[in-house]
Amino acid sequence: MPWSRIEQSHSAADSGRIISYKDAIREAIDQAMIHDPRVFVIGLDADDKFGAFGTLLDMTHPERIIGTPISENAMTGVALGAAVSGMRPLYVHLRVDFMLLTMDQIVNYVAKWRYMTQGQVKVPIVIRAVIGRGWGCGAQHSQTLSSFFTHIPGLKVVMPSTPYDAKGLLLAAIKDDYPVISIEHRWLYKNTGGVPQELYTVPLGKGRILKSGNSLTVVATSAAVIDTLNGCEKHNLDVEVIDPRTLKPLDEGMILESVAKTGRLLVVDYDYPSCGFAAEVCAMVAEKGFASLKAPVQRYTFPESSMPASGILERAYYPNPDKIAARIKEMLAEQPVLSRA
Amino acid sequence: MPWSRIEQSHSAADSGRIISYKDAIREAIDQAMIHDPRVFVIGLDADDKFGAFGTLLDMTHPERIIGTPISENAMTGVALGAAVSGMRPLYVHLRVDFMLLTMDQIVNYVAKWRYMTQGQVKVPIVIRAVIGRGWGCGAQHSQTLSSFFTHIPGLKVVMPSTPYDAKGLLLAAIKDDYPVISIEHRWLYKNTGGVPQELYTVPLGKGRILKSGNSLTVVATSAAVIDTLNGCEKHNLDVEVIDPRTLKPLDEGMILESVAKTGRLLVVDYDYPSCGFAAEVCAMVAEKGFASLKAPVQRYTFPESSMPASGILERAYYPNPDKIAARIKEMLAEQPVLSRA
Amino acid sequence: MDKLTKTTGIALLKKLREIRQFEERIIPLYPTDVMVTPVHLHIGQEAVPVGVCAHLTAADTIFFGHRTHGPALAKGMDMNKLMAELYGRTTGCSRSYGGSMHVVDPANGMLGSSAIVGGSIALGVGSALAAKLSGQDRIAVSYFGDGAMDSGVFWESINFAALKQVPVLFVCENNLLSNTMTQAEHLFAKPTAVVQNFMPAFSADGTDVQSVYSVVGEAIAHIRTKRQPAFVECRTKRWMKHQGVDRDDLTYNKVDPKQDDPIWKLEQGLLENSMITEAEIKQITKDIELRIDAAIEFAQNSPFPNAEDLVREV
Amino acid sequence: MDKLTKTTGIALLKKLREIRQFEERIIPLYPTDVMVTPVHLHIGQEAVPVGVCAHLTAADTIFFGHRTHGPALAKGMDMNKLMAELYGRTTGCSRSYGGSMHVVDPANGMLGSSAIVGGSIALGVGSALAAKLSGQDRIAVSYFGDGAMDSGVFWESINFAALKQVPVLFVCENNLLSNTMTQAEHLFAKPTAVVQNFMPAFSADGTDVQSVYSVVGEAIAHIRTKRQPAFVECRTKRWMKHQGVDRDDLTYNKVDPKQDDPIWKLEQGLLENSMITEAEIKQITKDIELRIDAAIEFAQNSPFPNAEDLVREV
Ligand SMILES: Cc1ncc(C[n+]2csc(CCOP(=O)(O)OP(=O)(O)O)c2C)c(N)n1
Ligand SMILES: Cc1ncc(C[n+]2csc(CCOP(=O)(O)OP(=O)(O)O)c2C)c(N)n1
Ligand SMILES: [Mg+2]
Ligand SMILES: [Mg+2]
Repeated sequence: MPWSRIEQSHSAADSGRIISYKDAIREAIDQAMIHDPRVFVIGLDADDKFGAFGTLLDMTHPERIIGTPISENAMTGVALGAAVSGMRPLYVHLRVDFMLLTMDQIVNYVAKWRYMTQGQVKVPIVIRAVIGRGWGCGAQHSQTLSSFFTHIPGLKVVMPSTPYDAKGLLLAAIKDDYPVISIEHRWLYKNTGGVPQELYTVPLGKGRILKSGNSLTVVATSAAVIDTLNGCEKHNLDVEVIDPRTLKPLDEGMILESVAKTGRLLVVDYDYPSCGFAAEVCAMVAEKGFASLKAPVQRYTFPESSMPASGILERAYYPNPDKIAARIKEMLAEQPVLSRA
Repeated sequence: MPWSRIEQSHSAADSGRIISYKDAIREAIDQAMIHDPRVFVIGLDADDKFGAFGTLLDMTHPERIIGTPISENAMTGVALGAAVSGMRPLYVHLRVDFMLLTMDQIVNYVAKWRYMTQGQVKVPIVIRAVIGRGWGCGAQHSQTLSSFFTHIPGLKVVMPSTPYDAKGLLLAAIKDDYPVISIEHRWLYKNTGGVPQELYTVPLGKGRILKSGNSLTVVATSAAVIDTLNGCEKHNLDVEVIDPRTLKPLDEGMILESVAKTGRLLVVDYDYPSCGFAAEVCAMVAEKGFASLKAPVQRYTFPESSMPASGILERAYYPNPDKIAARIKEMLAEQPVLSRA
Repeated sequence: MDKLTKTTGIALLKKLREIRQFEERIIPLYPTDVMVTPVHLHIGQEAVPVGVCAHLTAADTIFFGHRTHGPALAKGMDMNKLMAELYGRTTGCSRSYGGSMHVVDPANGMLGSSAIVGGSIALGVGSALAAKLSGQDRIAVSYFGDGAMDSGVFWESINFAALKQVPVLFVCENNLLSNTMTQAEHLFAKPTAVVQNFMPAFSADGTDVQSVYSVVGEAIAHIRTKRQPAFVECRTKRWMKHQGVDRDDLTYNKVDPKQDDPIWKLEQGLLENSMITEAEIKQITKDIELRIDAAIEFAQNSPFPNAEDLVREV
Repeated sequence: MDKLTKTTGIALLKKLREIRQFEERIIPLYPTDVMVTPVHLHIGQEAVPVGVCAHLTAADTIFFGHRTHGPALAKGMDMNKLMAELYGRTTGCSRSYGGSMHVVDPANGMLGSSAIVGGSIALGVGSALAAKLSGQDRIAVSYFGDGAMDSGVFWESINFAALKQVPVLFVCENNLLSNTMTQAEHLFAKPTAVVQNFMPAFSADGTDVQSVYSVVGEAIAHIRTKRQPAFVECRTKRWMKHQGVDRDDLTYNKVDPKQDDPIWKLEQGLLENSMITEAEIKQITKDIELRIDAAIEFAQNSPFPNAEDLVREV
């Protein structure tokens, strides 16, 4: 197993090498394919000159990058068939919305295969999907859907927010013998940060505290992490910001510990609200951290609506650093609920 | 509009006529098809001699029952195309698991069509799906998936637990100009109850208190409602049992009012736990009813696992009245959290 | 010109030019960011929507995908409404909630379009089923590209349409490209060879509106009289990039400025047969240009939506 | 018997009888509720899995659907493991977590089966792609019923297999029924007429193991040498109800006890050509019966799973 020697490094690198989120993903894929001949990439337009928003450009092993027809459902089955036959496929979707065509394969097949065969067959498959609004694309090209995958037993779900995590989580996902869904927000692609050159993994299931603080815990995912950090900096807020990085398995301990300190919880998740990941975190804390809560938990998500196309509405629809900061200030202004009837 | 004269009757009938859940559904469909020639039924095996577990037998208008090939995805598009062209399709799936093949049509199309056309096109489509375990069918034939639909803006979701609601909610769904997903647990089919002969609707978005009580609020869905009621009766528990009936739009007021009285909440939902409907209700109460809560909210759901086939494991997997009662007793035995640090 | 009357020929030319000129006006405007929505231009492919829609009444329904402008204008959408939609204004056909890929115009049989490739094929079949069930004599059209034929929903749709014998016309606007993939890379079989096992399958030259008009006429006559489905493949050429306003630079998609231009072809034919004069062509061109000016002005002067109206008709 | 040697003929007969007798023993046991899992019997259709699997090595992979017993036993699964799975015991092939529709046996190239019709077709293609990418010379088989051909995943799978030229054999075990629907009701086109546009498409008589054996032999030779896909349709007869242990009572599915019986046909041929004697047939039958006795005993004496092990290998 070529992967057993790859060490886990949990802290951000001090390598000093600064690259973009996009390049971090590209490097991870290239290194994984060099490192392990079983790794291959499959996806619509994966082999075209745009290289999946640049994440697949100039690969050392272009012969293992397989373009596909507009056949997302069967292609997911193809990836699964290859995975159970000993390969390590990395499926890429340029928009998560196309994954709705693959829900049968993902939920009925990929997620359940290991359980139904009781581990006799491993399912080392990674599915990457790009999310995020842009340029009036409208309701069908702007969804998140992370809660769908998080709902299903048998899937792991990661949403890296930094270049360091993008590389490390993707490598951890490729190394893993379970199916992993990786969701990448397009707005993060140009962000830069320290990324070690060598192969490393960020452990699945471990969150990260990106900012310490005492008055409130914000759990945020993906682009919401960056927006929250920016909002806190701009408005000088004393809050603790946690990026769970893996939505499932969730680092419940880290969140509960933080809420034990702050007594307040806001979850910022760029997704539909109902039955979303924000609901999951709020419910989990209200179950397991209830005694620490001093005030109502809150969610900051998309409104209960599809995404509109027109620019003005698009901007109104999306949270941003100022709006997040405003919400935090409102929460901090509220009196704590200290005793009950 | 033939439907405008159909009155809403909110309380269970005193008609004295007792029929089964299955017959209530059958009657609703038959009456809807007689009442409105735009109503038609479509689905795999809808026109076979088993008549969708008996719910489509001996219809007055068999010519409007359309059987289909194993083509669930396109068939959902066919139903949508008919709906936007002025018909009122009722799509039936004998297992909800097959709906995973239709997620693109449901989420990208059906749910968003009205929004994307800003109401210029109505989407009066109802999709029924049967859920529930039985006879070692295993992981692919035993899911619930209600949280998937509840997650998506633009869909309404109902889960009737009684024969009265089964008829009234289905008619309300058929009458409605928005898409409605109706999820029916197979174990309820033989249950009987009072059902008026005439056409009536149960309003979408209104819950029902099936049992009053003071010490704890149980919000339960579908078969879990009946199991909870049975558990409470057998174990003589003073709890309030709420059946939201509609998962979306949710009758938040009814739940919050009950929790304001009892101070405790248990959600019983036969579905995977993470990002499920139970999470949604818990999060909603921890947000909007926090001050009334005296103890941690709790969820009782499937374990974080697919459904196994073997009978022993199947039974261990499923909640039941005794297990629910035991969980309630545990919660009642806990000390309330009355004040905070 | 053996197949077209003068009236029809001129009507077709006006529609071809309307689409072409509408899109040519978008080209310089688009980089100024007045239209914040992706555009998939129809330039070069106009013969297909025009030749198809010439046979349709307003009651006939049509369902198409992301490449909307051609079929929308050909089926009768008001230019103002389409332009305003691109400009993100409330006077747009979808009040600007839909954007370029989601156009709607119920009065003209356009009940919505989709940006997810393939799925709308099934909607046309459903609309035809509705006609059958309710005894209407209209027909429905499923209009799609060659890339959409890759998708499973295409297969399921043609099978169901054939099994139930519903009055639907499947039109494959075959530009031999799915984004940057050539047809040989994305679809192994010849479209008509497969589809003829389900229904009559016709081929037309999609760079020639006469060909499309006459072949589709035959297919639709079959559908209207027999109440059965039919399929027409129209081979055509995409001049522009898949998306945006640049000319395509694909080496494998070389465009012949005459043989691949339906407008040049039709005008030549009409001129040669003395059905039109150069002056009349100029006048048509100018009239359309004025209508486009008006549409742009209409769009520019229309209100943007209110942010408070975000959650509306969900 | 012009196509079979004596050795092959007898080997095929043993497999046919193994499947038949295994399932015939299920019939009286099933109503006693010792097997709490749905069963889809293969009786009458045995020639197809047997004729196909006779050409496969243990390294060749096969992916099938809900009707598992035939291909599982034909591909080499130990009867004990299959019986124990039906009995819900931990010695079952899936430790009883999978049940009748989810059988697995990696050592014999069975990497899992699915109860959702259609999807496993794609898995075979993926397994063939894996062989191609990793330079293995094995092949993969996608094994499915006629109903599965309705599904979009079938279309997408044959197209991709053809585009990428992967070594996969598509086998349609065509019993002309999808549950209670006849093929005319569920699939409009002739299977081979469509598929021949993508790859060589063969037809075999699925009630005759000689026919299946020889046609599949030809198809697989093509795949192994050319490393290209191929398709075989095997028309056969379902004797039993879609599910459960009752004989079918469909008026449109009349079974001829001889012409529709692959075992009768093969035994006749072997006897006529003096390749076997009645006594030898009796002995084969008896040996299998003893093995089934042992399998039942094995299953009955195997432990049930522990409820505490519910969440395991999720
Ligand atoms: C299901 C799905 N997969 C991928 C895409 C991305 N995509 C948009 S248009 C397109 C090409 C479509 O080609 P074709 O159907 O031939 O239409 P054309 O653009 O040539 O008019 C692709 C791949 C999509 N919109 N939907
Ligand atoms: C996607 C899906 N739709 C419906 C079903 C229900 N179903 C189970 S088997 C079957 C018939 C399948 O027919 P075929 O593929 O010909 O296989 P056969 O049973 O004849 O062997 C159906 C409709 C299913 N399992 N999966
Ligand atoms: Mg194209
Ligand atoms: Mg069959």
